[in-house]
Amino acid sequence: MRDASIRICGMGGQGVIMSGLVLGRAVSIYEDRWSTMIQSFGPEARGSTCSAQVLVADVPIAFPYVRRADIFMAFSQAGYDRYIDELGEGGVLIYESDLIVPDRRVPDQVRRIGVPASRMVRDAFGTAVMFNMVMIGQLVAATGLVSAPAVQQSIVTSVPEGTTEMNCAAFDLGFQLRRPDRVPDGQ
Amino acid sequence: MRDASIRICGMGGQGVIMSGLVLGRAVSIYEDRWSTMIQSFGPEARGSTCSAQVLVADVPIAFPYVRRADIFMAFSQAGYDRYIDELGEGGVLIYESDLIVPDRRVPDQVRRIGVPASRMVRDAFGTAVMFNMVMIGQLVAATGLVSAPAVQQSIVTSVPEGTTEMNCAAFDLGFQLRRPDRVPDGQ
Amino acid sequence: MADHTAGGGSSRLRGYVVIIEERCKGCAFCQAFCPTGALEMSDRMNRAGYHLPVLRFPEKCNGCDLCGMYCPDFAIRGVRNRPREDV
Amino acid sequence: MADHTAGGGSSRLRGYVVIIEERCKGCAFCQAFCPTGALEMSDRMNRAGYHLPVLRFPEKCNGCDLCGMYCPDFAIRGVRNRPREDV
Amino acid sequence: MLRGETVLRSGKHFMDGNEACAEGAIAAGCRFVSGYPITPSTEIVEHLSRRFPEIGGMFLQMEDELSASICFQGAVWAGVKGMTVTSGPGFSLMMEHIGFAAMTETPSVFVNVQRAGPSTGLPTAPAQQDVMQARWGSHGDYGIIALSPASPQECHDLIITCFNYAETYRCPVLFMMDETVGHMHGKVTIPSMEDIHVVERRISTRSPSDYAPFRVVEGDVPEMTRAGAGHRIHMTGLTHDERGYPDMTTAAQESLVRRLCGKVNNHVKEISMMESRHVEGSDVVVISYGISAQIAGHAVDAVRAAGIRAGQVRLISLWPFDDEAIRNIARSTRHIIVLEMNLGQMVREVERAVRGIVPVHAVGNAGGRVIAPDCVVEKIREVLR
Amino acid sequence: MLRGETVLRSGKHFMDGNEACAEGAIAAGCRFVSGYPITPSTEIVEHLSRRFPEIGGMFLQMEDELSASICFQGAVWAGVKGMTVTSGPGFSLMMEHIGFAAMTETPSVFVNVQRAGPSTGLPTAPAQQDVMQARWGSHGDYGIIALSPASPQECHDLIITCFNYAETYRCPVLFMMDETVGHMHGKVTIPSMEDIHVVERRISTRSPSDYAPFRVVEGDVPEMTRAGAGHRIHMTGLTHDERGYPDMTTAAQESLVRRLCGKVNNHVKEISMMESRHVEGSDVVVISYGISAQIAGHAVDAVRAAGIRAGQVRLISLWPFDDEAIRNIARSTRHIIVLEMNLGQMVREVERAVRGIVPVHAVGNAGGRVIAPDCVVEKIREVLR
Amino acid sequence: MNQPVLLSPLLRQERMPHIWCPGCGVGVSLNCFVRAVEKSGIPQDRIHVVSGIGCTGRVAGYVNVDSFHTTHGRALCFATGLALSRPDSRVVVYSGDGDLTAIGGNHLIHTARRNVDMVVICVNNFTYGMTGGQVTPTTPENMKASTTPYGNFEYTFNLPALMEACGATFVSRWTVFHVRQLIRSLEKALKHRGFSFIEVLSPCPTLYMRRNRLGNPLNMMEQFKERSVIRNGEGTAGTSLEEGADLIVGDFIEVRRATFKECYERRMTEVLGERFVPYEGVR
Amino acid sequence: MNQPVLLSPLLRQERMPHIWCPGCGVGVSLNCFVRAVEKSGIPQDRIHVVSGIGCTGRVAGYVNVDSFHTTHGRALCFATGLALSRPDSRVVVYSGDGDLTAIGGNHLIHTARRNVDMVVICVNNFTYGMTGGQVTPTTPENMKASTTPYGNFEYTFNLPALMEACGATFVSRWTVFHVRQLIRSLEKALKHRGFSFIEVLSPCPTLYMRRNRLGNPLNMMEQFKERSVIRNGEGTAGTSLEEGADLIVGDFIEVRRATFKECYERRMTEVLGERFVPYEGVR
Ligand SMILES: Cc1ncc(C[n+]2csc(CCOP(=O)(O)OP(=O)(O)O)c2C)c(N)n1
Ligand SMILES: Cc1ncc(C[n+]2csc(CCOP(=O)(O)OP(=O)(O)O)c2C)c(N)n1
Ligand code: SF4
Ligand code: SF4
Ligand code: SF4
Ligand code: SF4
Ligand code: SF4
Ligand code: SF4
Ligand SMILES: [Mg+2]
Ligand SMILES: [Mg+2]
Repeated sequence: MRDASIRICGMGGQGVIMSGLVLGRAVSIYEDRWSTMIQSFGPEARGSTCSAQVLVADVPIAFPYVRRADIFMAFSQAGYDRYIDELGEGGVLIYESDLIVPDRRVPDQVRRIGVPASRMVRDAFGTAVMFNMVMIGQLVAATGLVSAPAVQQSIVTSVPEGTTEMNCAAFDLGFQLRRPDRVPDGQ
Repeated sequence: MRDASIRICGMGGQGVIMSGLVLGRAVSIYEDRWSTMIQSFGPEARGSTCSAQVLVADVPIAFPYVRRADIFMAFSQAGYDRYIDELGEGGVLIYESDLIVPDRRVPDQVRRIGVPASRMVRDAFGTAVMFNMVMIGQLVAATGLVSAPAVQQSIVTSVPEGTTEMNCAAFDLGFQLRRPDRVPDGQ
Repeated sequence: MADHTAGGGSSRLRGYVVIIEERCKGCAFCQAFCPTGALEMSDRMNRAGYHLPVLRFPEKCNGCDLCGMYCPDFAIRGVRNRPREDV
Repeated sequence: MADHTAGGGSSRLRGYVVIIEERCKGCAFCQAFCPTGALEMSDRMNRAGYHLPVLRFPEKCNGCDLCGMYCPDFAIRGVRNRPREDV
Repeated sequence: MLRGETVLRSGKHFMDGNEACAEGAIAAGCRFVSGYPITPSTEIVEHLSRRFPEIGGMFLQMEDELSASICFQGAVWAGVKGMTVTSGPGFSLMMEHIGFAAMTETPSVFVNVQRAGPSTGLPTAPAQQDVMQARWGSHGDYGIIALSPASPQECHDLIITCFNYAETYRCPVLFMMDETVGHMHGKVTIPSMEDIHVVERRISTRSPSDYAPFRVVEGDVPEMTRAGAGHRIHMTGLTHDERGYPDMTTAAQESLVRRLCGKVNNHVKEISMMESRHVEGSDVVVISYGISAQIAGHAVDAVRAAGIRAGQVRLISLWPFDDEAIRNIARSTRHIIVLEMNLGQMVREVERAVRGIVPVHAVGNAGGRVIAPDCVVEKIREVLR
Repeated sequence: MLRGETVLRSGKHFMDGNEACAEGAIAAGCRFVSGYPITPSTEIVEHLSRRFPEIGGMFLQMEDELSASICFQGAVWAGVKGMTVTSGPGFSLMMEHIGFAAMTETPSVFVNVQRAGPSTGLPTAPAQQDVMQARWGSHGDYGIIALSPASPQECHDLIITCFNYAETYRCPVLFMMDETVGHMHGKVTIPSMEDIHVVERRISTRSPSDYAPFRVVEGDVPEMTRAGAGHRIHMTGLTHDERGYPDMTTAAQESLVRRLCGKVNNHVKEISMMESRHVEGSDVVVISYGISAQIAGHAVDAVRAAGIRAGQVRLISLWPFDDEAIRNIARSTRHIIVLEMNLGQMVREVERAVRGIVPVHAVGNAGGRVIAPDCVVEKIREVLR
Repeated sequence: MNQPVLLSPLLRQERMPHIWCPGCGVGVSLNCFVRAVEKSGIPQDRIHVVSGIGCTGRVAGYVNVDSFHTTHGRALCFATGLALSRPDSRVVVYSGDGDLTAIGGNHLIHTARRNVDMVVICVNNFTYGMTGGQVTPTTPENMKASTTPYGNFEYTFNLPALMEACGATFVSRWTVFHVRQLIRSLEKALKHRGFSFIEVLSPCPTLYMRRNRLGNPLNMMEQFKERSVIRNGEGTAGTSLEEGADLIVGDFIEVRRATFKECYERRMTEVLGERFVPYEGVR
Repeated sequence: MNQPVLLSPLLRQERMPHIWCPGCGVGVSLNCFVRAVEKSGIPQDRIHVVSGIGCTGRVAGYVNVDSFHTTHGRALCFATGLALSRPDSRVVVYSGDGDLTAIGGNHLIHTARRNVDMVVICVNNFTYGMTGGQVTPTTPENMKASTTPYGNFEYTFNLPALMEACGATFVSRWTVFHVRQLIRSLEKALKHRGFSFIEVLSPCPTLYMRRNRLGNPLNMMEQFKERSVIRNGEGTAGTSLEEGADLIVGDFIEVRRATFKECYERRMTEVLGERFVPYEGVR
């Protein structure tokens, strides 16, 4: 998958925007293809769900909005609830499997990839903050949207100084993950 | 003369606007005809010449500006200088004869009526403030533009309380003045 | 609306608290400023994912409602068991 | 531009004034605040019709220039005749 | 608060447009004015500062135009009729609060006695340069009504209409005077109270549970309330639902903002006012407004006397703009001339409405003085040549 | 103050339009920004508050938009390039100072990242509702230039053009972004200094006796100076003569204000920028600008794929408006659709310019979200039905 | 009533939970305000709340009284028109430090000068909350904000002193730690005739505290507790909030002076006598 | 030079006579200002004057230095941008009481708070002169103005006290009777580093005095002379201009505190060290 519309959604503070940035920057700069990222601010200023729309293509992108998502990465149940209907048939759903329970709204032919990312980072690093990188790692591994080295470079230029190493490690954790909580397609 | 375009001009503080008000009000209210008065503010805010344009007619007035004055009442030399060219042939020039020296710019066939109004009020009342009323008195006497009773009523409703009597007396002084410093017409 | 009360009605206790769980945002002000140390932040979460306070030591609560005064979210209230002191 | 000076040059006198008559607006500040009473408001008017000050008592003027400091119109100035004191 | 005859100065007067405007506001029931001095509008508030204490009204001179343009809105929500008064630079400072009044549906009257701009310009000279600003000066889409008086009498009469429109449509109504009408004295007849049509504030009598301050029950204008009436309302400049609560959805935005624009723009026929004469079958029609319309009238009379078939249209309302009426005029003539004391503002609306049916010509200046009738006569002759 | 390469972040970036705008301003030589926080523009000044101390620039957070919109003008008269940044409500508060900049011919850039209004509206949502305000929001007649970027890259590139226009025409230049381009990340390539065309301030080298700050020597734009250059100039928002002294005559008003408008409006061809494709011989042309133009492009591609002869025009400059170019487009097609995120603003200009040659249709909304390409496709099909 | 405050009719219960972040002091201040209103005995329909724009400005949307959420900085102006026109109502302006002292600074000093009869509650969280944590005229020296990433370098206002210089007749400062005192102070202000100004220091954990690594909301509450010194009735000299110094709180000023309206009526009666018809707005 | 002041190169001689009325104090203040500038030794091209709108605001048009006549109330904002960008120039804001304290009040308190290095001369003639004599925040109680025909009923600002509360580092009040002191004070202010505020009480014979039947300009000068009490260096407590009281004049405050720019540079140097590139504007 080299062209895709991606929706990322979660709570404020979960690193939704950073995820979009890392992906978009990897594509735009480190693969010199094209990408856009639009973050939608919640209706109220404070503490609400937040989402990002990332488009990836080999040509410049005219219309920067997700109309039908090819990939939906959900970090929270509320985010899942809000955007699941946007996911297209045959798309990919990547979700935090400890926080979200996919239901019958998942369209046909969708690959469901559950990742217990928070648990994984807590086990590995003793903190929950890098869990978005685990999710991205698995997204990249599962879809081939962008190359892992490009993403790693992107992480280096995107995350705060001093956290690079851990973020990269978290990405690897996700990328290497062999057995995500995968549910057979089309169920 | 029942219809006329009148220009009144002098220094701030000489009662130019009050003169226009008294005339306009006399015509509009006490003769129930039509009149407009436009005061022009000097270009700078302070201490400059100030002028009024009064139009008088038997019908409503569409265009409230003097285009060619029928009557020009001048209170100061600067005012005279500024507006004398606007006076039409066959018009009437009424001027404070102690302050103004009419020159050759006065058009043909103009009646020139010089009134030593400041001197007159000083002699009569020991103050110079009502001198505009003397001028109006003579204007009314000389042109018949509006009836004297109408003007007197207008004075009563226009001037500050407590000064009515003196203003009326000054008007009378001007109205009764038999020998203004009149120069033969057309000279 | 009161999702959770503790100690209410029991005449042996001087006071109790009323909590509207869905409003709580887990700031712990109530617990921190309870003069008797009656409250504790629990592991229990509400739907929004915030940890809730509980009246861990009902016998300590005197119903002074300081917890209620500090709550930014109108989620908790202390009540005295002797009604005449109820404000 | 100095339309009018009085006492200038005469070494017997301690000071004199310079007046730019066309600027004067006849406020009389110069006269009122001259510490020696050297000035007087005259009947003479400038073109704008303002009464002008005159150095009525040249012998009183010490050129202190207080008149000049009070003049709102930059129309008058006091000058000392001893040049070393001239500011 | 005194009402009715006791406060009116019924009868004939010789007064200027500013004073007439102040008296008209009194007649309309306006009892609270917040303002900030600025030439050439100040006489209006000066007059009111004298009159109000005798009739139970209040004038408040605020610290600036920002405060002046919202202070009276507080009084309006208390149940009083209010307005503010300004000129060019002050009008520019009021733009945010015109939008606020539109969004909160506050019946509000803004008087702008236009002077020549831009910026400080010629503070004592007339212009008609703020008429596009009246329509577009605040950010966002919103609807306003703007009227333009051509004489002192009309300053009196039309400001009453402004207040009536404000009550009827719950929107900002802009009274676009100009320095000339403001400072021009003329005969002004103030009728007696029973001859003046005043739309009184209608305070909803619904019970609190049955009332929502932005719910439309009939037509497209909600019923008004006032502070202390028991409705316990909320209002906000944010996009809101019927109850006035913030509603940050595009659905709320669509329905609210479309209604705010629609309640004005869909009622052009009820709101719009114009006077026309000799239009049918004419060779040229001069469209104008405010003091310029007086000049246009003068010029049209002059050329008609010379046998030219000229007609005249005087816009009394400027906004909402009656496209259809203007297009009909275009269909009845061969040329349209728009006369205004600016470098081309309402003429653009006329051009737009006319859709090329006939040529549209502009006569204007940069403000500072009224245009001489000769210029108009000259233009009429030129276009017919 | 550092200049040139040392300050530029040349190379490829993935950044949003706000950041790109800030970087573009730096590239254009802007070193003084006064602002006041407001969503969704704040990131621009946040970025600059971080960047400026490292490159010899200064960001000043003022107490309000009134001060923000004139503080930088003081810096401009000191010889520095400056700008202010805001959104809707703040833009409304800046209107007086846009007029002041126009009157005093201060090279000045005002950035408005448009959000949905009126009033506080939807503070975090996009709109294109302030485009008429950009032209008409201040009182009086005056001229401005307004540009509208459609992508983060263009936020960077066009803000440089804004500064260049400001220097060239000595007038306010309004950069009309919208929340979507402001908050949208995309690839932004920052060229190296030698590939960026920057118009530097030209300070007159004339001797003080030979110089007047508002005298036109060549063309219609006077030579600029700066405080301390020895010219001992005066400037004022009042109507003034060439030396900048107040001149309260209508002659001065005519010549000054006509020049202020003319130096912009008479140079439409030099200033105006638009992109068009597939216009000649089309059945329908969609005219749009800013983020809406991206949508229009998407829709046009879609219908062309379905065999419909649709064309597209993207306005890059909004003001001055190029009537003639639009009229020519009308002559090359059968229908015009104007797409914008408002309830009909630039469409009025198009209507006016088109003079009824072809029907002009509007697609818009009340702001708050971009319009779906489907709506445009639908409209295209509808008008061709 | 069994559950005052929680289910107080003074709150728009249907809008709860509110939008403020966990541990945000605005909520605590509102809690105190509701209690003060209840204690004051002012009938619910005789109290009106006017806010500007900001996190604090959202208070107007949660109080179940006639409430007005106006424009940024201008709440006091709207409130002036409202208060003069509803003389039998109590008008409260409830807004943030940025709203009231930055963009609204002019109205603050003038409304205080006029001694317009109203209560102004200024929640000072040292930042612009709603727009993402920019510097305000009250941000302490060296503290970071989104527009002062290298730390604030401006001097701050001492708001009570500023208000005293303008003639405000009731001036206090409390923190949201001082809930009992704050309730009492607000109650006094509600009963005071004239212009009352209450500064309420308040944590903004999400922006101000996080950006400055000040820990969790409780940490700031503890700071408030430890650093504060109560000083009632002694004016505002020495009450500045400079770094390191004690945090002086208290009811600093409480004097009775004719209100704006009283001054107006007194003057008009003096000059016009019987001819004066007072402005009553709507009663 | 033989005729300083009268023919001073600091005046735009070709524009004389100026527009101010006979006996207007604005002219006296300008006279003193020109003398102070001459004494200060500041080169003519290193001094810039910024005015707002009003009779006093016209000063900018008469001083033969780079001069800027801005918008009503905003001179301080323009001056801030100018002063920061021309660090080697002295920027003077010269404007009226209405301009600086009514519409401009917010900028006054904030510019003082920031201690921006500039001199502010506020000619207080107790009225809006240019627009015909309306009431201002400094019009004394009971005095008439065109918008208070029955006498002013508002309290007034004590401007020096307000400035002190905001942190102004040089604060004086003089009248145009005190020409020598005013010249000295202005000279000091021109040499002071930081925000200086000088209130100059001044007669407006045409509007304020005439409307209140206060006689001719000299009468007010005599009032100034008789009622004034000089009090230097003792702060602003007790300096209010209330009816009947002494008219306290003097150089009330003179302290040195880091200016806005110094604060900025200090902070940036602390945090950024070598990476900091100071803003120099144009030198
Ligand atoms: C005219 C205008 N300028 C700017 C804004 C953006 N704005 C909204 S809230 C706010 C600051 C609020 O800060 P504060 O008053 O301290 O309230 P807080 O959020 O901290 O409670 C700003 C700048 C606006 N809405 N309107
Ligand atoms: C925005 C704006 N509002 C109002 C005015 C009108 N105006 C011009 S000068 C002035 C008052 C000047 O008073 P002050 O500052 O005291 O100066 P003075 O004339 O007394 O010296 C006013 C209100 C204006 N020009 N611009
Ligand atoms: S104070 Fe309130 S919000 Fe905070 S933890 Fe206790 S109940 Fe929850
Ligand atoms: S009511 Fe008082 S004692 Fe009981 S939990 Fe609350 S604070 Fe503690
Ligand atoms: S110089 Fe001094 S003494 Fe001479 S006239 Fe002037 S004030 Fe009087
Ligand atoms: S002080 Fe100046 S203006 Fe006044 S009278 Fe003397 S010279 Fe004339
Ligand atoms: S951002 Fe700060 S002030 Fe706003 S709600 Fe959150 S904690 Fe409170
Ligand atoms: S009106 Fe007053 S302030 Fe203005 S110039 Fe005349 S006297 Fe001076
Ligand atoms: Mg705040
Ligand atoms: Mg003044």
